[in-house]
Amino acid sequence: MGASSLIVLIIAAVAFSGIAILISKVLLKATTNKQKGEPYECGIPTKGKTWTQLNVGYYLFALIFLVFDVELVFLYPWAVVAKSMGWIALVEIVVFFFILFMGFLYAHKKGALKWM
Amino acid sequence: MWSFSGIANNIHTWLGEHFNATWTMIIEMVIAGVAVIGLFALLGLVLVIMERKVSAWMQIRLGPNRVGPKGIFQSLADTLKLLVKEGMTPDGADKLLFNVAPFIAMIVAMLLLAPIAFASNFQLWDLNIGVLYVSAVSSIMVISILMAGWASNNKYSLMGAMRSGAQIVSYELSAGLSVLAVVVMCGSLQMSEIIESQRNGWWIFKGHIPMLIAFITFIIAVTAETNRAPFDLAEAESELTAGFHTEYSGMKFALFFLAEYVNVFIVCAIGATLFLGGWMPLHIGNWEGFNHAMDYIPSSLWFFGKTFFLIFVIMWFRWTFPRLRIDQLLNLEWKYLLPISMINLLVVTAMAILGWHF
Amino acid sequence: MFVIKYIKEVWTAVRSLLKGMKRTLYYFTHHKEIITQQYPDNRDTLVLPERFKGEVVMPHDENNEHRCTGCQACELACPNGTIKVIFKNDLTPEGKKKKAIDKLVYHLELCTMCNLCIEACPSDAIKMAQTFEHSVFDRNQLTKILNKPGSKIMEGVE
Amino acid sequence: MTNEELKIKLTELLPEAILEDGEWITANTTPAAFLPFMHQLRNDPSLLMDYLFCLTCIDFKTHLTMVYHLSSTSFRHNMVVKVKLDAAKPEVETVSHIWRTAEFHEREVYELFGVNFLHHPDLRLLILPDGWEGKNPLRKDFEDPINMIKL
Amino acid sequence: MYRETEVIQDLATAGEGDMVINVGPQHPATHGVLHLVITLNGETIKKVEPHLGYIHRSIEKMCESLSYRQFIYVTSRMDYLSAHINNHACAMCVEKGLQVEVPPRAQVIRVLMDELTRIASHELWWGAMAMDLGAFTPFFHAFRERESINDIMEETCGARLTMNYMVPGGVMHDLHPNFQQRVKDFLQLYKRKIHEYDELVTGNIIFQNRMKNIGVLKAEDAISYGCSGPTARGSGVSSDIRKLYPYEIYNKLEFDEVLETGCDSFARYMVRIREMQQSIRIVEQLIDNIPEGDFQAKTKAVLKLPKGEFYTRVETARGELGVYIVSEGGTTPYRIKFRSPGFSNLSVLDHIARGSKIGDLVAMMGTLDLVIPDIDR
Repeated sequence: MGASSLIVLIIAAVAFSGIAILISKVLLKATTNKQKGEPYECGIPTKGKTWTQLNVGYYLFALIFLVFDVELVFLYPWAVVAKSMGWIALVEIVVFFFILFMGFLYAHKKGALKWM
Repeated sequence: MWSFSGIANNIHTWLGEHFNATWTMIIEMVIAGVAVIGLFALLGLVLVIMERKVSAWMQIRLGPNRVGPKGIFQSLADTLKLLVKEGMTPDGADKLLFNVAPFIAMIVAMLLLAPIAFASNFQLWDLNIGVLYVSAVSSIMVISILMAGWASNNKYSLMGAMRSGAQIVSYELSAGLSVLAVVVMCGSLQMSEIIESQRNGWWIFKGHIPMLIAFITFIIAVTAETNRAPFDLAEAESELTAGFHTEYSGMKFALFFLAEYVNVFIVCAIGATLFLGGWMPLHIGNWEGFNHAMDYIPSSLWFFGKTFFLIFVIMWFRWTFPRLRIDQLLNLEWKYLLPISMINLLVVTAMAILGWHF
Repeated sequence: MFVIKYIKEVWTAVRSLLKGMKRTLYYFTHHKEIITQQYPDNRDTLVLPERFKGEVVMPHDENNEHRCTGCQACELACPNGTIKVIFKNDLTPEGKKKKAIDKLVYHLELCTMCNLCIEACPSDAIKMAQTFEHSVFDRNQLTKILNKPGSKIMEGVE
Repeated sequence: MTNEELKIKLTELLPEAILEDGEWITANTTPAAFLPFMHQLRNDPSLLMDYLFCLTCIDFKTHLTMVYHLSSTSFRHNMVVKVKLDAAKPEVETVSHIWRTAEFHEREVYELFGVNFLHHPDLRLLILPDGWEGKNPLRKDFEDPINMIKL
Repeated sequence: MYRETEVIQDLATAGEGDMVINVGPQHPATHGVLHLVITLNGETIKKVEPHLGYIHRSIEKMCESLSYRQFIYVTSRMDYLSAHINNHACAMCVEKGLQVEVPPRAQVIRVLMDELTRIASHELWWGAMAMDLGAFTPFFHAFRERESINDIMEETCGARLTMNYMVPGGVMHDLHPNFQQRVKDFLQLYKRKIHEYDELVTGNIIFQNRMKNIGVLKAEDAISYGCSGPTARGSGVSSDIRKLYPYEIYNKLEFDEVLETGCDSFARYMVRIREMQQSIRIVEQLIDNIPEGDFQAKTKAVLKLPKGEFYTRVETARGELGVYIVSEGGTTPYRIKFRSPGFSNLSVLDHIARGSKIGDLVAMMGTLDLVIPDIDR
């Protein structure tokens, strides 16, 4: 069907979810009270703000991921032609991986891969 | 012989005879849309009952056995229950993001269906960068989880979302690298060509041990990417009660739940396509008789059989292993899976160039 | 050396995981090991041990006679005030007034099945029954009167 | 150390303590002499009472008595220390810096008996609901007409 | 009945980037209504503050109005997983006051029941702890063995959980005729299945990584915090009351006190696993050697303890249970104190949890084997 199938799929997904949520809205009469709207925290009202700065220890991962993901995108076209290009492709990728791996080792030595 | 592609062709020619081109296209689109919705719903129902039965048998109990014969309608009953539950939005939540998140999860799951070949010549869109498309679209999933966790205004949700962000992002790398191993071998990103390259044997057999390693890293990585145990840290029920979907209820929760199961199906389908030959029947060397017998089994059965086997493996993981801790989870990726799959890719490249495969 | 250690590490890890998977696969394929009972379906065959403490009952014989003298030993023995004995005055055949139990009220909702009342009873008038399905919609139904209407004390029980 | 030896040792340490015989030696002391005595029990090389396995209080209506059950993990001898407290204003020094377990146990005694532990690091309600006012539940004069059912 | 001011106080002490989060009372990992207020920095725990009292029934106060026969049954509801051992401790304390000699048959029956209870309790702990770590299957496997013990209990004692079998002077009924056979069947089942524990959980690499070097409790801390039972023995502190201060017939039995020196969660885990085997050993020694005779000593209908104080210590599945009765000579105790193992073991949680991840907290709570009614009493 080609690219138009993406439109079909998106419409289908939205329709499916929308109809399901609509049906459940129709099927019941919702009542509200104060307790019901509270966020769940094991039965104790939440104290303090949720949307605060918090230390996730994850931002460094995000940066390293970015480096690797860009590399991965580069690899896709390479992978398609690797077999036909022969040895030159292997040498190229070994050099590429070597540089990348050095960077990886550097990050590892710096402790960037430890969850803080 | 009965096949999906035959049915599709028949419909296409019948429509071509009776309507003009525009109407044909529109009707075909509607049919396709209804079909994927049906597939979606059916997959949800089947996978949920399958999960419950698998877990029950592994846990020496019977599992659902009251609704319908042997309990096969249990998940239908569950769906009905979820339909009549109130899908409420907490007062403090970011209402827009909170309500949009399940839609995004569903759209991502749905979009991933496009390049999957369900049977021979039966595919929504055989785009020439099929593999890249899958890895590109599947990373949108993390956005819906982050949105859901952030918008809930719940501390557990927020932590679950942050965890899953780090997790999905990391495991994408080794999943991508192990997929590349197949791409290197057959030199194409198109799903149909990858399947075609396995006509004389599946990659998992043709590629010797490096391909097996690639397959195992792929399975581990996609288990983590779909947030399944033992990598279900985003939900981690004993730590974060329900993680990112703590505040979701009713149908909105059901959509997340459904998206998770359909994602499992999709990644298993991709795995089956890349490593196990998709809809290709099992052929062994030059055993003519055996190969002919295998050809009689419809291609769709081959595809679903392989996919459901992989789904079973992922369920098997879930009901056997304890959950990893968040730093161990990332250690596993960065210290084990990523180096292994990188070196493995080099070995595979060398093998492909030397022609050391069947 | 580092590489060998690394590979060994990975191998032991994978082997330990495979062991667990082998065990779950065993149970997945061996349905004979399933131990769950189908409870409401097996009501007819379900036999509870004779000592099972379900609720306190007072056995009556065919003449609607029980063995309770109304000595209140059970009432005193009970830690929770589960049993209350209410008296009435009976007339003996000779025309004398005699104290006898009117009602032996038993609050099942308070009972902890400790068996102390049965141990305390000097005339074996009460015993534990093996019933366990006590759920009712109204809490008042859990307050039971153990002696049947019109019942009398058995001859010869003092 | 046997009870007899323990008795001799304890008279050395704290002559004014009244010792009682029994399964375990009981040393009765006063709130004033209490804390140094406990320090000695913990640190004296021949006693080394390092394991406080029970800490409680008894309400004798006229007075309160704190009871400390001590044991030594190296010598395996046990003893009991008792302190008599004033019922109107019960106060005693905390031992939570000597035995960490006392921190929780003292909080429990604080709310159930109303004993005030001086210098306790974190003397808050542990079991009773927030804002509990009124009497202390385990005192003999405690009455709760709603929740206590008299048989 | 949450304590609002206390949460606010925790919030006030929290620094920049910290998050105060409530775990419990309605949380899947706390196995009951334990309420922990945790201060987190990212995923790292800075402080754990237990808030108790959600199911405090003041059993000590209740016992003051019950007679010496009656109060024993209330104690089943403390640590309900070792209900038998609780009852045993109370019965022993009353016997100590009355100076009643328990007949040898009753002693053997009591010890047998105690050890079976201990196995059952550890089975449940094993399954529940694996479930805390995210593995669901072991829970059901543990219940298979536990169920057969419960069946034995049901047959002899008449109940599955709160047995109410111990009375001052002995036990309530004689053993059921099937008892010996059923116990032997159970022993066989247990031996056939024990290697599965190893395959499913103990040997699993994920599990070991989750447990090793997590929640380190040094020996001197364990003593100072008053830990007992497997929690202390995991730190190498000898604290088995059955060995140190033997009661009933424990000094005549052959068994080892299980000690591990790892001090971490895995050591505590291994102590319990090995302790189950020691309990099996005790049961094996006794099951064929139950002496004939009375199962209950003669006692008066109304028990009166002399004026004085009586303290008994027993080893429950969770550690040392002390029963402290102060008698004024009446028919009811003047004051009863239960020194529960869980209460002291819980107090160590803050100490061992600081600096570890939130996932580890769950593992630590699992290895401390907290039973909330035991803590709250």
